[in-house]
Amino acid sequence: GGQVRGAGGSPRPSTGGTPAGQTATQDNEATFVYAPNLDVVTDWDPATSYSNEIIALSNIYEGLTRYNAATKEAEPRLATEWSSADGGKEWTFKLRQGVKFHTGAPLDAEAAKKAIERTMKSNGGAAYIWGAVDKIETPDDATLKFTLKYASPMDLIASSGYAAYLYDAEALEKNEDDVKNGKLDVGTGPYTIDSWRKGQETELTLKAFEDYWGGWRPEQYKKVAFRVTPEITTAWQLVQRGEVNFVQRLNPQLFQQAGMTEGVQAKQAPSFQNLLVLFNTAEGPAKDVRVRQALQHAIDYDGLVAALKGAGQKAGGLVPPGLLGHTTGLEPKQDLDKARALLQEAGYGPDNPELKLTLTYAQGDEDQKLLVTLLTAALKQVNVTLQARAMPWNAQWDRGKKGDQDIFVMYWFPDYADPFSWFFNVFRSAEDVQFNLSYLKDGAIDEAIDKLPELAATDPLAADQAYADLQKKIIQEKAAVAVPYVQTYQRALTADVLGYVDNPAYPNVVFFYDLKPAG
Amino acid sequence: MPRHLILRLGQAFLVMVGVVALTFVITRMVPGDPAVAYAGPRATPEQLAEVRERFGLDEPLWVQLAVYVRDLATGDWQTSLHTRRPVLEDLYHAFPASLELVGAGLVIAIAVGVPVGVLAARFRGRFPDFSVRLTSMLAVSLPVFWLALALQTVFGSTLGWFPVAGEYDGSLDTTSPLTLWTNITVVDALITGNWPILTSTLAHLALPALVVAAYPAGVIAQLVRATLIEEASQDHARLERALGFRETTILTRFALRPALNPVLSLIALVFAYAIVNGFLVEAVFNWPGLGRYAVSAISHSDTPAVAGVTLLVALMYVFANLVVDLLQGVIDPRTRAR
Amino acid sequence: MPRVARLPRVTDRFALAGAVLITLIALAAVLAPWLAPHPPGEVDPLNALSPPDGEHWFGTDAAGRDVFSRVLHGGQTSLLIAVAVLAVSATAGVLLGVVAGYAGGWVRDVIMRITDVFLAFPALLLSVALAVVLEPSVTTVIVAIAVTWWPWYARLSAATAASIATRPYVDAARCLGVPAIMIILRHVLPNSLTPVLVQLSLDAGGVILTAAALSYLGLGAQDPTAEWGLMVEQGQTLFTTNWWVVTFPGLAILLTAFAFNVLGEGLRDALDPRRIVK
Amino acid sequence: MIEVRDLRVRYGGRVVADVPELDVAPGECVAIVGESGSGKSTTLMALLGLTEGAEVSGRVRVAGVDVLTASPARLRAIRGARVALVMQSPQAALSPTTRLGTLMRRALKLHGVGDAERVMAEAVEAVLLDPAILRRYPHEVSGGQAQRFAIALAIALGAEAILADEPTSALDVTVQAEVVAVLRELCAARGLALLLVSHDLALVSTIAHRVLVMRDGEVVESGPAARVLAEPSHPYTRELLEALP
Amino acid sequence: MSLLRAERVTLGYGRTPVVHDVTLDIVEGGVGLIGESGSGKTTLARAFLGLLTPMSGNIWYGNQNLKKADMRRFRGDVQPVFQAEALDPRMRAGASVAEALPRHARHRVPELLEQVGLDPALADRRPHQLSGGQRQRVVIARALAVNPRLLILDEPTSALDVTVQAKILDLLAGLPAGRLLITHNLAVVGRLCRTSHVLFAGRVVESGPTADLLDRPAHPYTLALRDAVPRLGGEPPAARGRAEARPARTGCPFRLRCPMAVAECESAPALRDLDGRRRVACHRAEEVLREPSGRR
Ligand SMILES: Nc1ncnc2c1ncn2[C@@H]1O[C@H](COP(=O)(O)OP(=O)(O)OP(=O)(O)O)[C@@H](O)[C@H]1O
Ligand SMILES: Nc1ncnc2c1ncn2[C@@H]1O[C@H](COP(=O)(O)OP(=O)(O)OP(=O)(O)O)[C@@H](O)[C@H]1O
Ligand SMILES: [Mg+2]
Ligand SMILES: [Mg+2]
Repeated sequence: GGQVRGAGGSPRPSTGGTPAGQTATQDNEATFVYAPNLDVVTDWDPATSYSNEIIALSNIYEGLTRYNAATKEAEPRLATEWSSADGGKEWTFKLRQGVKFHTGAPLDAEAAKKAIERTMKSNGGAAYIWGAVDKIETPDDATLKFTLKYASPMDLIASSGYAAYLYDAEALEKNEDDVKNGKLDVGTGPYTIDSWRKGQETELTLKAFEDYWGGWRPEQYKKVAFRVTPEITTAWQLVQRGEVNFVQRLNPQLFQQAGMTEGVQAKQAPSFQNLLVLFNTAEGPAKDVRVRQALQHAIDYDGLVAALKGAGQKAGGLVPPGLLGHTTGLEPKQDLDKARALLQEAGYGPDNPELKLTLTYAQGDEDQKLLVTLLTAALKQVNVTLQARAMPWNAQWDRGKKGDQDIFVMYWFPDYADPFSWFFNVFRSAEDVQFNLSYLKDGAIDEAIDKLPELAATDPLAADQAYADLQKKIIQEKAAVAVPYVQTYQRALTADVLGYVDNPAYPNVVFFYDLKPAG
Repeated sequence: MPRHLILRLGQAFLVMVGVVALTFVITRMVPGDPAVAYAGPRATPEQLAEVRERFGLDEPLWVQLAVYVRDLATGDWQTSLHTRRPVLEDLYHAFPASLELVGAGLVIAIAVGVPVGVLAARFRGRFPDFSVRLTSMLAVSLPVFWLALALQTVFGSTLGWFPVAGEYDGSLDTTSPLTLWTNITVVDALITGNWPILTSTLAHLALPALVVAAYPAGVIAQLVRATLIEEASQDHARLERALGFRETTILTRFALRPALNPVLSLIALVFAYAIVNGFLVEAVFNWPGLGRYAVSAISHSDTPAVAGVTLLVALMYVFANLVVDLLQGVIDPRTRAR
Repeated sequence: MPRVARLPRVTDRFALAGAVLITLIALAAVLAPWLAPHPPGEVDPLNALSPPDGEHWFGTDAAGRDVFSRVLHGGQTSLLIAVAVLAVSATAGVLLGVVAGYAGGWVRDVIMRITDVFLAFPALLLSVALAVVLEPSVTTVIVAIAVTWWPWYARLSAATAASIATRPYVDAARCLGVPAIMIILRHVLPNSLTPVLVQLSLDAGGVILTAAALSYLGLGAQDPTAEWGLMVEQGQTLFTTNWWVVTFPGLAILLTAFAFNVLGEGLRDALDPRRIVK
Repeated sequence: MIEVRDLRVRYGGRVVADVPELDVAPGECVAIVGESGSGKSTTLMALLGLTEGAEVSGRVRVAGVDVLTASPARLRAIRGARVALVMQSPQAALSPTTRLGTLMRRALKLHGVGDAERVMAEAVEAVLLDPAILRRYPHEVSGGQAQRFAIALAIALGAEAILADEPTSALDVTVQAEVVAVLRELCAARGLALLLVSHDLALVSTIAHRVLVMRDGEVVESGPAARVLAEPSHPYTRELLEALP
Repeated sequence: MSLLRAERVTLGYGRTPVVHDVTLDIVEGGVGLIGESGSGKTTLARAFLGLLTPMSGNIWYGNQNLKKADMRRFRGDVQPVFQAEALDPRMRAGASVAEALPRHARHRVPELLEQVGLDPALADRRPHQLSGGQRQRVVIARALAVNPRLLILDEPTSALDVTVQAKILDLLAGLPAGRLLITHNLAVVGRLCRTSHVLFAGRVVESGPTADLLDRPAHPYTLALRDAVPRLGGEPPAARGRAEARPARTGCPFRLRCPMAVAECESAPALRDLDGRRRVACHRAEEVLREPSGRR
C-alpha cells in the first residue's frame, strides 16, 4: 500500500522565506537546516549515545549544567544552583521547578536520580563520567545529592555533552523500541523529534516542544532539519545557495572564500580537540626513547600550522588553551639536526641501516594526511622510511589495541570541559589497552594521574602545577607523544542567522533555541 | 524456449550460489571487529562478548556460513551494525534511489548513444563520424568523480541552472507529500500525478544522471557505430542498396536491429558498472542511494550491510543478464533458433 | 570516380595518434626523474597551494609539493598499474577462456560459471575487501582490479576460441595427433588474440580510471606515492578554490585513458580479421 | 538495356576488372565465366554503382541512366525497380532480422508499387514458392528458396534486367535445374535482360546467348555462346574447356 | 579387410541427429560420398576421423572399435583434406606441414612440398599469400607427411576453378593412399572412386560401384542428380518445379520431390540389396532402373 512520505517533516531553509519588512516578532516559520557530513544518529539512547548524534540530542535533552566557554564555568540548566562539601566529595544540586519531559511527566529529583542511575548502569558510551559517584540521594523533590568515592568536579561532569542528560527513564523503559527507532524521545530540551529516516538525505527533523520551560518567543526557530552532506564542496554550494543554514566544517580554502561571499558568514572558533601523535613505547624501534625524541624533532610544527591555513593553531603541551592545566613553554619546534644526532645514537640515521616505521591514521582526514606527508618527507632526510596507512577509525583502533604500529595518530577531546581525560584515558597504564595507544606503563605517572581529580576539586593552583609537571614528564622525558596542533573549527552560516556562538565543550553542536533570523 | 529458459534460470541460480559464498568470504575480510562497531568505542569486554554471541560471531566460520545461507533464503539479511535496522529494509529504502539514478543514466545513454552511433556510421570517415568518435572516446575516458565535480560546479553552482545536490526539494514534503508505491520517486510522482515533486526530482536528477550516462553513452555510440558499419558491409546491405533503399533507411530499418543485440548485452554489463560508478556520483551529488549506504557501511565495518549491498548488486546483475538474454531472442530471431 | 564513398584512412591515423600519444606519456613517465623540476615528495608547507606560476607550472598541493613533478611521476604508477593489471588479467582470462572455449562441454560450463560469479561481483566491493586484507598499496590495487577484470577476457576469448575450435585447421591438427595443449597454444590461442588485443587497449583507460576511483576512495595507492587518482582525491575538496591541484592529475588521467581508447579504436579497425586475411 | 564501354574498376590502384564492351539487350542472356577472382562479381556490382571504395571509369548505361555520373537519387530510382541484383550467396544477402515479406513489402513501397499483397503473392508463386515463405526469416529457408525469393523480388518490382551472380554455386544439380528454368522462362516470356555470372561452363552453354570469358580482370574472349564454347580462340578458354572432367 | 567401417552409426550435434543409421565400408579403390547440401557428408567424414563420437553405432578401425583404438596409430593412418580454411591463417605453409612431422623429420618439408608439385620456396608464405590451388596442395602435403593409409577428402576442389581442379585431381589419383571423397561433382567421383554412396537427408539412399550408379541409377534422387547435370552444349536440364520441398519427416525422405512417389512411399523403405553389388532404399528401385539410361 501507499505510504505518505514526509508528512510533518518539513525542511525549508530560512533564506528567502522571510520577505523584507517582516518584523522580528512575527512567527518564524522557517526551518533551520544543518548540514552534517555524517549520518546524524547512531544511538538514540540518551544514556549510551556517544557519537555524532550529539548535534541533535543536545537540543532534545539537557543536563544539570551547561559549560560556558566564555566564563570557563558550568552554568545552570536543569539545576539552578549547586554547592560542594567535604573537599569536593559531596555535591548538592537544586533542580529547576516547572520542567516537563516531552512525555508530559514532570522533572523531579526522583526522576533525575533514576535517569542518572540508569545511565550509570548501562555502562555504555560515556557513562564512565559518573565513575566517582558512590550514591545519589533525594532529600526532597527539588534536591539531588551526590556522595562521591573521590573528589571530582561534579558541576563540570554534569555539563558533559554525553551521558549527562536527565530523561524520563520510566517512559523510556516502557517504550524502549520507540526510543531506539527515533519515534519518541524522553528529554526536557526545547526540541523534540519530528521525523527520523535513517539513511535519507534529510535524515532528521526536529520541532519545537511547546511546553519548554524556557518558553518560546515568536522569532525563534520552531523547526530544524539535518541534511546529511558528506562532501564539503557540496555542502559549501548548498550554503551559498541558501539551501542549508549551517555547515559544521569547511576546509581553510572554502572558509576563506566564505569570508568573502555575500550572504554567508564565516565563523571560526578554537576547539578542545588536538592531534596526538602517539609513539609505541612498548615495542619496536620506538621503544628506544631516543628514537621517539628524534621523531618529535622531525615534525615540522610550524610548516604544518602554516599549511593548515587557519584550520589549527600550534599546540603547547597536551591540554588545549581554555582548560585548566594548559601550559605555555612547551611549544615544540622542528630540529632535524637534533633528530639526526639522536637517531645516530640509537644506531639509525643517514649512515646506518634504514629505519622503517609504521604509522596509522584516520582515513579521509585531510589534516592528518598533511601531517603524515610532511613527516614522511622530513624523515626521509634522516634515512627513516615511514609506512603510513590511512584506515577507517574502527580498523585503526582495532589494530592500535593490538599494538601493531609504531606511530598512532588520533584526535583527542574531552567529554566534559576538563583536561583529565587526556591523562586518564590516554596515558594511564591499563591491562586492556583502550586509548593508551602509546602503551605507556609508568607507576609514577599513574600515581600522579590518580591524584589529579581531588587536587582539581580542592586546590586548583596545585592542580595546575601537577598538570604542568605531568605534561613535561610525558612529552619531554618519556617522549610518548607529540602534539602538533589544536584544531580550529571553521564553519559557515547563512548571513541571516543571528546569535550563533561556538562552544568547544559541545563539538559541532548548534543550540538552535539560542538563534534567531535577522529581522 | 521453455527448456532454454529453465536452463538459463538454473545457471543464474548457480551463479547466485557462488556469489553468496564469495560474499561470505569477503565479509569476513572486511576491516575491524564488527562487534566493536556495534557495541561502540568504549564498550566493555563483557558487552563485546555479548554482542558476539548475539550475532553468532563466536561460532566457527562454517557454522556462520550455514546460518548465513539459511537466513538469506528466509529473507533475513541480518541487521546492520551501523543503522541497527534489518539490512533488507535499509536496502529497500536506498536501492530505489540508485535505480532511479542509474535507470535515468542508462535511458540518457541509450537515447544519445544509439542515434549518435547511427549518425557516425551514416557519415563514416567524414566530419560527423570523426567528432562522434572523438567525443565518445572522451566520454569513456573521463574520470567520473572529476566530471561530477565539474558539472556540479559549472551548471549547479556557477550558472545555477540545476540544483547542486539531493533528490528533490525537501520542502515539497509538506506542500505536496508524495504517496510511495514503488519507492522510486520519479515513478511514484508520475503515477500519483504529483507534478511539483516530479519536476523537482527531474531537475535534481539531470546532472547526476548525465554523469552516470557519460560512460555508457560513449561505449554504446562506439559499439553501435562499429556494428552498424559491420552490418552495412555485409552482403545483405548490398542487396538493400541494389534494391534502391537509402543509406539511412538501410542503417535504421535493416542494420540497426541486429546491431542492437550487442548493445543489449552491453547494457547488462554497463548496468552493474553504472551502479558502482554511481557510488562516486552519489557521494558528490548527495544522492540518497545505495552508494552512500555502501560507502558508509564500508567505513563503519558494517559487515552485514556490505554483504547486503554486494548481494543486491550481484542479484541485479544476474537478473539484468537474464532479461537481456531473453530480450535478445526477441530482437534477433537467429538466437531464438539456437 | 566521384560520389563513391572512400574507405576512411582515418582509422589507421587513429591508431597512430593513440600510439604516439601513449609513447609520449610513457616517455614522460619514465623520464620523470630527469624531467621533473622537483622530487615528487619534496614538501614546502610555507608555499602550500600556490597557483601555477613560473616556478611551479602546475602550482603546488596542500603540502606544498610541486604538482607538475607529481603528475610526471604519477604516470609511472598509473601506467605500471595499467600494464600490470592487463598483463595479469589478460593472461589468466585468456588462458581460462581459451581452454573453456576449446574444450566445450562441462569444462566450459564450470569455467564460465565461475567467471560469471566474479563478473556479477561489484568490482569495487571486491577491491575493498582485498585492499583491506592486503593493505592498501599499488600492489593491492593491481591484484584487486585484476581479480575483477579477468572474467571479461575469459568471456571474450571463450567465445572466440569456441568458434576457432570448429575451424577445419584445428580439426586438421587434431587429426595429425597434435596434443590438445599444443593445439590450444599453437592454433587456438594466437587466433583468439585479435579481439583481446583490441579490448586490452580499450581497457587500459578503464583500468587507470578504476585505479583512480579506488585511490579516490582511499583504497589504493597511499600518500606519498604519486598516483593520479590519489592526487585527484587529495585535491577534490579544493576543486572550487584551488583548481590546479585536482585539474592537472584529472587531465592526465583523461589524456592517458583517451590515448589508449584512441589506440584501441584504431586497432579495432586496423586489425579487422578480414583485413589480415585478405 | 545494359551498355558498357571501357569499364575499368580499380581497388587501391590495382585493376580488378577491365571490360571494353558489354551489352545486354532485352530478352537476351549474357554470361560471364572465368577463374575465381577474375573480376566477375566486381563487374556486376559496378553496373549498379555498388563498388564501394573502388575507382571506376568508363561509360556505363543501365536502363537509360549513366551510372557513373548519375545522382544518388537517380541511381536509387533504377536500382531494384528496373535492374535487380541476385547476389552470390543468397542467404547472406538477406538481412537476418527481417522477414522475407517485410523486405519485399518495404521494397515495393519504396518504388511505389501499388496493391503490394497481390503483387507479392503472384511473384512468389511465379517461382513456385509457397507464399507462406514470406513470413519466415532468412535462416528459416533453404538456399534454393532464398535464391528464388531474390528472383521473385526482381519480378515483383517489375525489373527489366536481372544481374545474377553465381546463383547456383552452393546447390546440388537438381535444385540448380529449378532456378535455371525460372530464369530462362523470364527471358523468353517477358523480354528480360539477364546477365549471369557462373564458372560452370556446361550450365552456361545451355542457357546463355553470348559469353564473356574473364581472367585476371581482363576479358580474354567474348562472343556468341555456341561459338566461344565450341571453337574457343583464346588459350585460356581452351584450357577451361579441356579441364572439364 | 577394410581399414575403416561405420556400422549403423547415428551422428548429430547436441541432441539432434543429422545422420541416421548409416553403414559404410571404406574399401579399396576409393569411396565416393555424394548428396545434397546439408545431407550429412561432412558430419560422416568427421566421425570417420574420430572428431565426432557417434550417438549410436560403432566405427571400426581394423578390428578395433575406434573409441578404444590406439589413437596414435590411427592418426598416422587416417588423414583429412578439408574443404576450406584448413590452414591456420597465422602459420606459414612450411610450419603447417612441419606440424605433422616429428621434430627430427622437419627437413622433409621441402621434399613433401615438391611431391605435391609446389615450389619449396612457398614454405615461407602465409595462407592468404597463396592461391586456392596452392593452399589445397599444402593441405595435401601436410596430410601426406604422416604417410597415411587413408585420406578423407571433403570437397578438396570445389573452391578451385576447373583448371586448377584438374591438376589436384591428377595428384590425388596418383597417390598410393586409399580415399574417401566427398563432392558435389559427379564427374569427379566417377574419376576417383570405384565405389560410391549417395546420401539424402542423413541416410544412405543408394550405394554401389560408381560406374553402375551413374549409368543406371536405382534411386530417383540419384537419377535426378544425374539428369540435372548440365552438359556442354546440351539442352538445359529439365526442371521439375518442386525442389523447395524439404526432406519428408516420415516415410521416404525423398518422396515429396520424387516424380515416382506413390502411396507406398509413406512407409520408409529399407536399404536393400539389389543385384549383389548394389544397395538401394527405394520401393520402386526396379522401375527406376528401367528409366532410359543417361545421355552420357
Ligand atoms: N572491396 C574490395 N577491396 C579490394 N579488393 C577487392 C574488393 N572486392 C573485390 N576485390 C578484389 O577484386 C578481385 C575480383 O574480385 P571478384 O569478387 O570480382 O571476383 P570474382 O570473379 O567474382 O571471383 P569469384 O568467382 O571467386 O566470385 C579479387 O582479386 C578481389 O580480391
Ligand atoms: N556444428 C554443428 N552444429 C549443429 N548442426 C550442424 C553442425 N554442423 C552441421 N550441422 C548440421 O548438420 C547437417 C549436416 O551437415 P554437414 O556439414 O554434414 O552437411 P554436408 O553434407 O557436408 O553439406 P555441404 O555439402 O553443404 O557441405 C546440416 O543440416 C547442418 O545444418
Ligand atoms: Mg564472385
Ligand atoms: Mg560439407
